Amino acid sequence: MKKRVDMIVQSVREIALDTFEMTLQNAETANTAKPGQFLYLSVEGHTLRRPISIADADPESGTVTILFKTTGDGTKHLSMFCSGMNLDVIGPTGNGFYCDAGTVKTALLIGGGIGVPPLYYLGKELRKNGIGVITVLGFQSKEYVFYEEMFQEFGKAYVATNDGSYGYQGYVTDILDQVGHFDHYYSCGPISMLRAITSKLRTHSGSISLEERMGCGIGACFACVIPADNEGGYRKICTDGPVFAAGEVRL
Amino acid sequence: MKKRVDMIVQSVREIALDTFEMTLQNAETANTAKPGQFLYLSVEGHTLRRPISIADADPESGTVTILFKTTGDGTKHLSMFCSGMNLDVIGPTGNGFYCDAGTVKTALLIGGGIGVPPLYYLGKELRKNGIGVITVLGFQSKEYVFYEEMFQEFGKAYVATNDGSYGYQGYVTDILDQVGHFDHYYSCGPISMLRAITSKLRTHSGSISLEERMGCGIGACFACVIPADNEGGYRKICTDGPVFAAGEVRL
Amino acid sequence: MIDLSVDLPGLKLKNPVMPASGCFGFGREYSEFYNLRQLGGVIMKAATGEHRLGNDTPRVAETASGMLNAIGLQNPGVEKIIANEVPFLAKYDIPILANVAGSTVEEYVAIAERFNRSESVNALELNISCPNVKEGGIQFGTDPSMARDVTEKVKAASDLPVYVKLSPNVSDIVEMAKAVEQAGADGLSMINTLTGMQIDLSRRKPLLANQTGGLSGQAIKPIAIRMIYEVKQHVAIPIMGMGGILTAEDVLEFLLAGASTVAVGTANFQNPYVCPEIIEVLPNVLQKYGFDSVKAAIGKGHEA
Amino acid sequence: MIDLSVDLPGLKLKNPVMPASGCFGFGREYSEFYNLRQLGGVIMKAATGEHRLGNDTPRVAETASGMLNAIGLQNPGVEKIIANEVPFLAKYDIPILANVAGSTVEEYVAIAERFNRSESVNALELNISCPNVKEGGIQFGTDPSMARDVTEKVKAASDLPVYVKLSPNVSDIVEMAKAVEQAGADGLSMINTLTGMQIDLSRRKPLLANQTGGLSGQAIKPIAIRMIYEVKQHVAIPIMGMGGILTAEDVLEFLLAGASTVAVGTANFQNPYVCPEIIEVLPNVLQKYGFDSVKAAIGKGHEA
Ligand SMILES: Cc1cc2nc3c(=O)[nH]c(=O)nc-3n(C[C@H](O)[C@H](O)[C@H](O)COP(=O)(O)OP(=O)(O)OC[C@H]3O[C@@H](n4cnc5c(N)ncnc54)[C@H](O)[C@@H]3O)c2cc1C
Ligand SMILES: Cc1cc2nc3c(=O)[nH]c(=O)nc-3n(C[C@H](O)[C@H](O)[C@H](O)COP(=O)(O)OP(=O)(O)OC[C@H]3O[C@@H](n4cnc5c(N)ncnc54)[C@H](O)[C@@H]3O)c2cc1C
Ligand SMILES: Cc1cc2nc3c(=O)[nH]c(=O)nc-3n(C[C@H](O)[C@H](O)[C@H](O)COP(=O)(O)O)c2cc1C
Ligand SMILES: Cc1cc2nc3c(=O)[nH]c(=O)nc-3n(C[C@H](O)[C@H](O)[C@H](O)COP(=O)(O)O)c2cc1C
Ligand code: FES
Ligand code: FES
Repeated sequence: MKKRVDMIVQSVREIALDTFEMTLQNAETANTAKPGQFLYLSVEGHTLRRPISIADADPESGTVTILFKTTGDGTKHLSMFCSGMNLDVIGPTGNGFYCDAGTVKTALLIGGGIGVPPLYYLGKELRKNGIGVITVLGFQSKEYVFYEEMFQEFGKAYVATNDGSYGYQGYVTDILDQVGHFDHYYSCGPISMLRAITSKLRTHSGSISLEERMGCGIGACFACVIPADNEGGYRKICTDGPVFAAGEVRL
Repeated sequence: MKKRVDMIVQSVREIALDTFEMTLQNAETANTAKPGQFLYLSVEGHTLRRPISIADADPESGTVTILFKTTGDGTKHLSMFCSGMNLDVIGPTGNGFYCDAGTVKTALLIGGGIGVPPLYYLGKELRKNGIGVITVLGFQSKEYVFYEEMFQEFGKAYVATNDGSYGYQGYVTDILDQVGHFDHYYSCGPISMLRAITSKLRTHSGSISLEERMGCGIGACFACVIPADNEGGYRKICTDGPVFAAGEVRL
Repeated sequence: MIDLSVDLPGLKLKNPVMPASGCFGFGREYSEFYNLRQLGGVIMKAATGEHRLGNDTPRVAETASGMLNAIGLQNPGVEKIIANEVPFLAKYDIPILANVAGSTVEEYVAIAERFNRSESVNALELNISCPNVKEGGIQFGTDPSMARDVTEKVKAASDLPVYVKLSPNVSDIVEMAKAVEQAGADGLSMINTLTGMQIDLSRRKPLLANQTGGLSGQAIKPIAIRMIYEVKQHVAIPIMGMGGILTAEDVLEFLLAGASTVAVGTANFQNPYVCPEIIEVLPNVLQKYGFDSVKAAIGKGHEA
Repeated sequence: MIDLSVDLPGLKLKNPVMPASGCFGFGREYSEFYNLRQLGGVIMKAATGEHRLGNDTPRVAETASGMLNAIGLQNPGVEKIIANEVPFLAKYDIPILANVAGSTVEEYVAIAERFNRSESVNALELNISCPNVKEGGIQFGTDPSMARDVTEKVKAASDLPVYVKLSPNVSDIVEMAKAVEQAGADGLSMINTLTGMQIDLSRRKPLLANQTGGLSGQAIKPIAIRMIYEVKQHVAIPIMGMGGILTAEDVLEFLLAGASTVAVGTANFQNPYVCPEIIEVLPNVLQKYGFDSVKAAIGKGHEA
């Protein structure tokens, strides 16, 4: 049986411009969450829940970490939550990142902006399984950069900013030629970035995580579909995704 | 210039069943509030503000006290406010209770249920001006009784409950014959009670405080009118009232 | 004991609460949250004659106390629904309503015939009010003579009771209700969504790919209540009420307005357990307001 | 410098924000909160030929993100408005629009003539859409030929520019808009309230004494935006937009949809300073979304 769970806010802090890290207490969720999955959060006064990726899960402390950017009213509201407050959550929802430790020896993580968070939890799990991790992160500008050092713990990490105010100047795609060999790439970020990456890395095997506006968040309403070449002609991002094999869906 | 002010919640406590007393900090309001006036409170998530009478005001501590019954979502929400929180208020609004200390030597206060609060502040001011105060209070039942001892400080106070679980069994009107002489009565409570009182005390001079659903709360929208025999044919409860001379409006 | 049961043409409901069409898929996803057997019944996502892919995304937007949707009737088509979805729902032994949507009268008739021949469907909800498809749908819902025509032909083609789902996007809802009653409808279902739009300030164009979408949720409840209240005074057939229901108090408000049963749509997205939770507290709410059964409350908001 | 000015027939507005009719009385009460000179203009409470007492109370109810009202056009009548209210507003040197409501075409014409002869009124807003009066009002707003007729006769009787205020309670808003444009309307004002109802569970009857009321506030914004967007594609005359505006972002959404100016209604009750506050931040909001003037944003939500 699926469940709606209550998670207790443990901490909220701004880790970069308009970017917040929130730690949530719930042992069951912390135990079952897989990298790539998301939480579907209810925010009072809002009709629709908000999907936010799981950025980390720690079964030991029974906590789950999420990172979000305050782009609208719902996330602004979330950023003002205080520790001890309750969050009504559906999740962990969606599938996780694909990983065959047999074939993947070195993984390339490519994150853009607020698409970076799920890759952190993924990187941690990959390293746990002995897989090498190279990271390429892209941000708008210096103020938005976060988690760089934490990715460096996994292995080499490149950072680019659109305006060159930090790291390489340019897009993540400009760096891809420098990263050396990898067996599989994992990417999450704006759709334009994913289009550029899947086209540039056409010959590589990869997984991408997608976003779409959601209604139910559990597969019932058909709000979050994306065209695909499977029998039905579409996939649902909330339940078939948010992670897809590159090429599985039409971006 | 009228103003919208921020008042800081100082305390909230349940003083009788579903009945809350809230103390609010705002020096200016505490200095200017007159008995009979009300605050027009904004409650997040609600389109319309809530009118709540001023039950007490203390210029020294700069606080205003309100009492409210949790009859719906807005007042329930209010009851969950914590000290330190901010309340967006228009007020003090409306006129106050009429009192000519020249002619009024003894006043009779008649309150029903959650109509009792404004009479407390009134009684305090009357006593301050050396006017004698007799009180008759009516409540549904024992659990709803509040402020009895505080009215007793003003003078004789009678309490009736509909079900007889406390004090006299019956309605406030049943007690009116026992109270002795008074020069003016002041009443606030359910419309049915006010109808009974104004009819029973037809030959006395009196003031009544009325309730009606409000839009603007400041006299602009014509939501809160009550028929009257003046030129226009109506009065507005929010600005011409909430206090009227008995007989001034048609109940 | 508070009696929650309601008897409608073709539908014996143990309680009046069903999920609304399009907000519950074909039940599979919500069956992972609770046992669907608790429901009064279930109304399936719209069925069209053939597989439909629906509109482009974004398909939903949030509004104050509501949402817009422009799914565009995505569904696998009536055959696949009968083959793959109905048997799943049939296991729960609750009345099943099939929501029927077409672009032409012929398509409506064909779908109705097909459901008529299937085993487990108990009634049809004729969706003549979907605002989110380019052709068909909405015209049937705003033109009384078209509504009458499609209702008559569907009635003639199927033995199943037919509940016609009315659009609120009309000048005169009573005229529409009377037209379909005269055409033989067994009941009414109201209301569908109101056509709305949200503009994306950054992209300077409508947020939804379809431009417009259907407004649902609490925001529209006063409109639903008004329409049901008006229609109840002019038609004899029962009304399935919907539009912004979130609580058992809302359900009672719909009953008082004149609905005999209700459907819950958007609220499922906020709280997947909303239907069973409403069903659980409904007896208390009825009792609190002096009713000993659902039947006793129907239409009681109309003064003598 | 962001240019907030807008020029409409008969109205030179320094900014596009006005209080909506009926939500601001005749300005006196709000003038105690701020200097009305800041406003783009002001739309007065409806005027009828004679003094009207309006409906019984309760006249308002709260709904999710909105409210219902059934004031019933209470007003002192056109003569007293001209004698007592217009001079007060005229002091502020801002355009004054008179909202005109009648039960018959003759009453509309008589009121329009009267305002025409008065000094300080700059334009008429023809309220053919008030849902809260038993006779008149709403029929003019739902029947295109009646709307055309009253618009033509008012135009003939008065030199003031006429903005016809449309009702959203119609199947086809474009048809209504075209009808009044053809009849000579100088502009449109949209939308008025949607007819709704709330039932009082305890008293088992509609909460409002008038039974139904007009739904306003944020809840209706998506409907207003949709209707303005649709109408903008079919008429050439300017649109005054309203319905659920609370913020400067909302104003921009209305401009993008096709409104040339806006009115703020219900939000005044929540925040008496809402109009000047919106006017203050509007330049920043325009700039943030890449516009250097209000004029530049009008209609920009329509893709090429
Ligand atoms: C699977 C998934 C994982 C995500 N993970 C993260 C994350 O880890 N951190 C993060 O900051 N953001 C994440 N997002 C995006 C996040 O959901 C939106 O930024 C957020 O919903 C915006 O809400 P709001 O109230 O601030 O904005 P508003 O614009 O006020 O939201 C209005 C409506 O649009 C929806 N919406 C707006 N933007 C998006 C979007 N990009 N994707 C989906 N729905 C949207 C909202 O959910 C809401 O229903 C994720 C989205 C998806 C689909
Ligand atoms: C001048 C005045 C003074 C008042 N003083 C007090 C007081 O001191 N203590 C107290 O408990 N109550 C007082 N009331 C009543 C109080 O305003 C309502 O109980 C309260 O607004 C209910 O809000 P709600 O959200 O709990 O109820 P809901 O039913 O959810 O409210 C819905 C809407 O109806 C309005 N409403 C509901 N009941 C009333 C009512 N009786 N009078 C006016 N509007 C109403 C609300 O303001 C709101 O707009 C006073 C009313 C007026 C007019
Ligand atoms: C996402 C979504 C999809 C819908 N799909 C359908 C549909 O396929 N057929 C239909 O008749 N109504 C459909 N509706 C309308 C609902 O059944 C219901 O009439 C409406 O949403 C009002 O109820 P609510 O406010 O409880 O959601 C849909 C509504 C939503 C929100
Ligand atoms: C209390 C109230 C009274 C109103 N009176 C009038 C009126 O007299 N004439 C009119 O044309 N519109 C009237 N309206 C409608 C508003 O002018 C406006 O069109 C509508 O409320 C939508 O805007 P809003 O959502 O910003 O309130 C009234 C609205 C309210 C809430
Ligand atoms: S959000 Fe409903 S199907 Fe994905
Ligand atoms: S509430 Fe608007 S006039 Fe009294």
